[in-house]
Amino acid sequence: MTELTLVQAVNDGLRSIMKEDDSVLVMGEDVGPKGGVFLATEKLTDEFGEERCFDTPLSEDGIIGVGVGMAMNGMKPVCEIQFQDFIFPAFDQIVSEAAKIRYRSGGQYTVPMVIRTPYGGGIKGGLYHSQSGEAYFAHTPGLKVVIPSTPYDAKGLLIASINDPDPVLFMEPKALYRAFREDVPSGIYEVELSKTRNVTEGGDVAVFCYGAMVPVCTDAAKRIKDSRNKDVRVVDLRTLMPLDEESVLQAARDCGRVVIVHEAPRFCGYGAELSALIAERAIESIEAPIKRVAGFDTPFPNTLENYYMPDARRVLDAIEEVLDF
Amino acid sequence: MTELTLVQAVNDGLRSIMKEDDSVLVMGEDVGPKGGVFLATEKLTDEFGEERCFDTPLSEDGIIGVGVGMAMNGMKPVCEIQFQDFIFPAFDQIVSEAAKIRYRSGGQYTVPMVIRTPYGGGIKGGLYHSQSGEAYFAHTPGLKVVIPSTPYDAKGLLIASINDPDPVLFMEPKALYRAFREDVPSGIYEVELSKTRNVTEGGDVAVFCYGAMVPVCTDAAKRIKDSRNKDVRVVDLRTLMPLDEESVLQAARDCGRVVIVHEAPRFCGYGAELSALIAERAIESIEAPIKRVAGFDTPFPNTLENYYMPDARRVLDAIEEVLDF
Amino acid sequence: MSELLQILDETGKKVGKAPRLKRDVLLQMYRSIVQTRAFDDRCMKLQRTGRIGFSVPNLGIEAVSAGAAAAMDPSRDWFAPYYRDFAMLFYHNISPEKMFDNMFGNCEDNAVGRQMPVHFTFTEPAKFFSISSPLGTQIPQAVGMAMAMKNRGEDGAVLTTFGDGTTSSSGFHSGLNFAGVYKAPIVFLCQNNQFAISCHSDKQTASESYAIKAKAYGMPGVRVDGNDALAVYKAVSDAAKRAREGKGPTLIEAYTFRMGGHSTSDDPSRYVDADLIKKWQKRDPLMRLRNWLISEGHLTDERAEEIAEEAADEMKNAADAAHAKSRPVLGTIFTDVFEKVPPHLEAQMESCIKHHAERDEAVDEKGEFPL
Amino acid sequence: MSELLQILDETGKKVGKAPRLKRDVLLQMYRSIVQTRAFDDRCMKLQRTGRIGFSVPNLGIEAVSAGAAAAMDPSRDWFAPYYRDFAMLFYHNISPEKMFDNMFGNCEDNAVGRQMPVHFTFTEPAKFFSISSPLGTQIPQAVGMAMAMKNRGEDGAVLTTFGDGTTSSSGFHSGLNFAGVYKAPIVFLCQNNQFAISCHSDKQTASESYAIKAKAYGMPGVRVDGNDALAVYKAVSDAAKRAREGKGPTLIEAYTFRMGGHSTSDDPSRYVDADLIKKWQKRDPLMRLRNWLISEGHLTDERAEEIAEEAADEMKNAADAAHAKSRPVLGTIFTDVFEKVPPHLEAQMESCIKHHAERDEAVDEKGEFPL
Ligand SMILES: Cc1ncc(C[n+]2csc(CCOP(=O)(O)OP(=O)(O)O)c2C)c(N)n1
Ligand SMILES: Cc1ncc(C[n+]2csc(CCOP(=O)(O)OP(=O)(O)O)c2C)c(N)n1
Ligand SMILES: [Mg+2]
Ligand SMILES: [Mg+2]
Repeated sequence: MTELTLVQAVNDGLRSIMKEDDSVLVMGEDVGPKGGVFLATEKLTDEFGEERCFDTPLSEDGIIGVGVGMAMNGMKPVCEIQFQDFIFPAFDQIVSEAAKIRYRSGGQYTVPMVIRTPYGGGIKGGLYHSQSGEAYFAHTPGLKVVIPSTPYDAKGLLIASINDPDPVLFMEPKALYRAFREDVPSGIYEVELSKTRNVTEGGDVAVFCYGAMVPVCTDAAKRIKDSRNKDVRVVDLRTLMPLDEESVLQAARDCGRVVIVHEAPRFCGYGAELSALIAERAIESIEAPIKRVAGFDTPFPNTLENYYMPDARRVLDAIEEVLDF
Repeated sequence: MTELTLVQAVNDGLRSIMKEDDSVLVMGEDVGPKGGVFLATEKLTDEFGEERCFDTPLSEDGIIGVGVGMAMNGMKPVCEIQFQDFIFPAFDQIVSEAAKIRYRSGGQYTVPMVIRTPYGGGIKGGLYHSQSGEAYFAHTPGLKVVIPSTPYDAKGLLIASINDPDPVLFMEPKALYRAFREDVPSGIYEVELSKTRNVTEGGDVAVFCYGAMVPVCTDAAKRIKDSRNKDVRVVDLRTLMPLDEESVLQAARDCGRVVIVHEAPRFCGYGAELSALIAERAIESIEAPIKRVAGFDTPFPNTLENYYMPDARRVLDAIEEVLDF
Repeated sequence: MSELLQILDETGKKVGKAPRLKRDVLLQMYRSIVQTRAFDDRCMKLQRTGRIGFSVPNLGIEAVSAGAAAAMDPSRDWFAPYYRDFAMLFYHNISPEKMFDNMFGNCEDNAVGRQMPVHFTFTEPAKFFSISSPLGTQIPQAVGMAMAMKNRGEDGAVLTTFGDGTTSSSGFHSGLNFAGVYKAPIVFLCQNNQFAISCHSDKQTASESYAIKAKAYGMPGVRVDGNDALAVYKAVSDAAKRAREGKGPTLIEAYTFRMGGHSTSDDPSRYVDADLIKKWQKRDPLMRLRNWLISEGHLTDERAEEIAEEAADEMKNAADAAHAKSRPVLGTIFTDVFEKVPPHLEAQMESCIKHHAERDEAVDEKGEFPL
Repeated sequence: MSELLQILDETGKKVGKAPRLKRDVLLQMYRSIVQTRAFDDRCMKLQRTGRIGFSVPNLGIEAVSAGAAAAMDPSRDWFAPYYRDFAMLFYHNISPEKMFDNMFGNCEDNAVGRQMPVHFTFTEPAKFFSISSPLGTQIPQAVGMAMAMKNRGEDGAVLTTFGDGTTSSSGFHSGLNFAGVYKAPIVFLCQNNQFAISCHSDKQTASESYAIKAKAYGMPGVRVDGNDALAVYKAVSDAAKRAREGKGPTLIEAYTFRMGGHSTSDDPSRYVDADLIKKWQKRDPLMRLRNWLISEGHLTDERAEEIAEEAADEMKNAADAAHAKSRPVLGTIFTDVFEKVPPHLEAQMESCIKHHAERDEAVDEKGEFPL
């Protein structure tokens, strides 16, 4: 056990699995000697050599395309996209290829790869260093989407993702990279994919969230407990696709009141799916409008980012609204 | 007035606006002498010359990137992507660039361009000639998304899109290209963007749909009228972003029962947003689960495509379910 | 750079140094071209009678695929071909019936009826990676396959192919660039058949050739007569040797001409000059190889006729057998999305099967594929 | 191809044929380099004291931007630059205060505080197209701008710039390919500063130079000493002339070296050899131009000092003025998404403004940008 930040836990996860499994390798822009712009891959080249952790040309299309080919031929590549905002040149390789190769080849070829990428706001990065694109990917059959919110989960989910036989997009909330430390076991362990985690227990309001919104929601839950003695069940989704639908529905049914929180724009965001799922399968238990607290339907601004991103106060308002309905 | 099919109406719309406005030009793969693989651009090169309608290299990234540049410098390009499935290499140019240039330049540079592309199933095209990617784009602030379902609308919405000062993704339901004919006025006319159209009037169930699902839903509405004398309001959304939210909410409130239909996969599909919108702002009027009838959460199959795509029977079942709830 | 490697001239006369090849190999090359023609014929008939939706004529380009195939070794090499490469599969003894299973998308199709026709996928008897419709995507993937071989110290190489139009794609650029940097053991073979559907090469690029694009990636570029199977063989086998020796990738441009339409639904008379077709008819890759094989004593007219008849019968039988098979079962819509079917897909599968068991309304209509 | 166009040697001695340029132009070139250094200095101070989040040092590369700027004519030409091009803006009299408005993202920033620092956008006094973070996207866009000029029969040209790393992007490939096919009036200027953040050019491409990549697109490729403003001027002005004459595009590689970190947050000592820095210190583009200007009688040491002091004052004043301005108002989050604010954004704007009027909890924190 060591106390690690989330980004250190990612680094430790990579190191642990690379020690165990020769077929795991890391590639991307600046992941080599520099160790990545956030240091998620620090010292991996030193430790495992250039064959196992290497810098690539500046081409996301190439990083993913080459990664897909390696994965089909016995390797388990972990490809880094420096910022999620820069994943779009690789969109075709991800949604048309990685996600569909098992299907279109009847399982003859498969793509056990992981795409790691930091996402979300919190670093004054403006339009292009702040985005949260999870909905684009969760809408793509064949792709798994995983987002950790704690150091422990980051390492365990990452290892589970690398060991998974299908392509996984692993989105890391950069706002939490160094936000806090937590005890993280050394060596290999997995946190099972497609299982939500209840951050707080409660039966008055269900709050669904993931990534950097988890501490924001937990804060709001604490405040409503203090102010009105209401118990909020904060549910950290952890895996967005395939979603643990039963746990989501259960929480919605247990509480009857629902708030959904994410940084990405509201319109056609991931929250829409959660809401629709509940409106389709648990509406009889719902006692208030299903509220979404999300980024606005605009590009991500720079100077005003703290006014754009959902904060505890906005979440609190939504919780009060559904309580008072 | 002439009776035209939907694809002929597109062709006529392009011809009409090109005659009026020198700055409109058409570019894409095979749009020149061949007239496009669906003949949507037939004879435009003959009539307006190579400067106004021209073939491009096989690069969607280039087609859109170059189109964006032309649009910023006084032209109104209409770029064709041969199949919507092949738009993904241009995803970065669309979502990072076309959609965000007005915002990031404070309006100094703008992108009045249209991207035309056939989408959806119905031609036994398998995984890569059948997809419906509207949700990817509707989630992207700064981009408009328009889908016609009739020849009249196709021409009028296309001209409105070309005249619009912002980038518009104009998705054409290829299953309807030659499905029926309709009177289409000659010359220039516009169908206003962001206005839904009620295909049938009714107060028992609201069915929301667009593109090739409109005749499918209309058929289902007719059958339920015949079998149970229930009146379905089939709402053709026509513009998916910016959505005419008030009309959607009104229809949901008036009917109290809602079915949403699209070809794209259900999970995080466009229907999720409609459902979430209603669950957030009209839930007090809703008397049954909000049902979605959609493509399955798998890639698009070839041989079994008719089992994958929603048909009138599946829509009918959903209507009955919400009626009987 | 615009120099064109040729071994057999248009009449089949040797004008360059012929590679030393066993008779078996030469005849297999020849047979794979003949099989391709028979396959094409059969597909055209099936499409005209509405039994399949689509095929891509290979007429005129077969020597590219046949010559290249012969240069690779399926016991250690991988193939990442594109759709206009039938002879490559025949050369390596892919079963024609399995190919027709894909053309019909039936229950024995390796692609489980999920892909359009001509989107083959095989692992046996050779690794032919699943063909994708989005063009150029296989190029960086093939580089990844090759890098995996190199990473494990294997001596295999990868052959990937693509059309002239596809050199404009992002995959071409990223794939060749990565291959250059990492010296991946790979051969890039561009089938320059002068058209991308209706777009002539002039509209594709202003570069003086496709082979010269190799310069941008620090690898050798070779231009070869694509209607000359021996020349293609020679270029690909030299390149494969370089790859195996750790010297890195090669780009080969095989200059040829697509004699038919882009596909069975395309009418090339709208955009291809009739004179051009006439000119290229004289360069027929089949006759050229045949003449030379006969002149070398490897083949007789009689044996050639027999091979053609065998191929015609083989394709007819294979097509009939494939046609007789049923379509894939409904459940196959939901499998292979992930290794395990997750709960949400289980639920969708169940309701789909139930729905159609109750009332089979979905009709199988003929697919009229537009391009 | 690996030939390097040079006019001034490392000491500022003329070794090639100097272009005939007015004294004004030469001094403006010089001044823009000096201004860039002063701007860099100011930004470093502001970043170290937490007043701005980020900047990109231009030290060492300024002659590329200054020489190129002088070759273009803002009354008819457009610029689609990238972020490491400050001298280009100074040369064309972009207001330093407006540039600092962007560095602070304040209410007078042309980008309305929406972009990160160094993402400039201007239409006056010259068309400097809005810089984008996703690399290479401006390349095909610049081709489109140029094609629009050609379409209307104008005699303008476009200059677009990008780093060596960006030659690997999809935009480089599609942009140059389209420009070749349509003979677009454009100049592609690659600033080869040998690094893409920490990745050395060796890892970027195996091609023998960046200029040679022009061959892949049928256009001339020119390699020029990027620390020699006159040489860059010459290459760009020849290329612009070609473009205006309808002869099509040119790719220019300006070979230079990034003396500082990738950005104010980057520590290059992790990956750049100290000897390399020493070697390139001797090739300083500022001293080289200065020595020559003095030897030609265009400049004196005293005047040079004055220019440096003027620039330092100018940047301090501009930064102070920009720093004093308030941030953009809340409503600017919602404008410029579309020309008109649609109802759903009206509603979001209203609730956002109401929320924060009631309780301003969102705090402006310092941005610690990691790269
Ligand atoms: C990314 C992408 N864009 C467009 C298409 C549509 N399309 C199918 S084949 C083709 C032409 C390909 O030309 P080329 O690469 O020269 O191969 P050829 O068909 O001539 O053998 C096009 C444009 C596609 N499949 N993928
Ligand atoms: C598509 C994309 N991928 C990655 C990045 C992150 N990034 C920012 S600058 C940079 C290096 C650029 O190198 P180069 O083009 O040589 O320009 P230089 O910074 O050296 O001037 C990278 C990788 C980005 N901005 N866009
Ligand atoms: Mg071709
Ligand atoms: Mg660089």
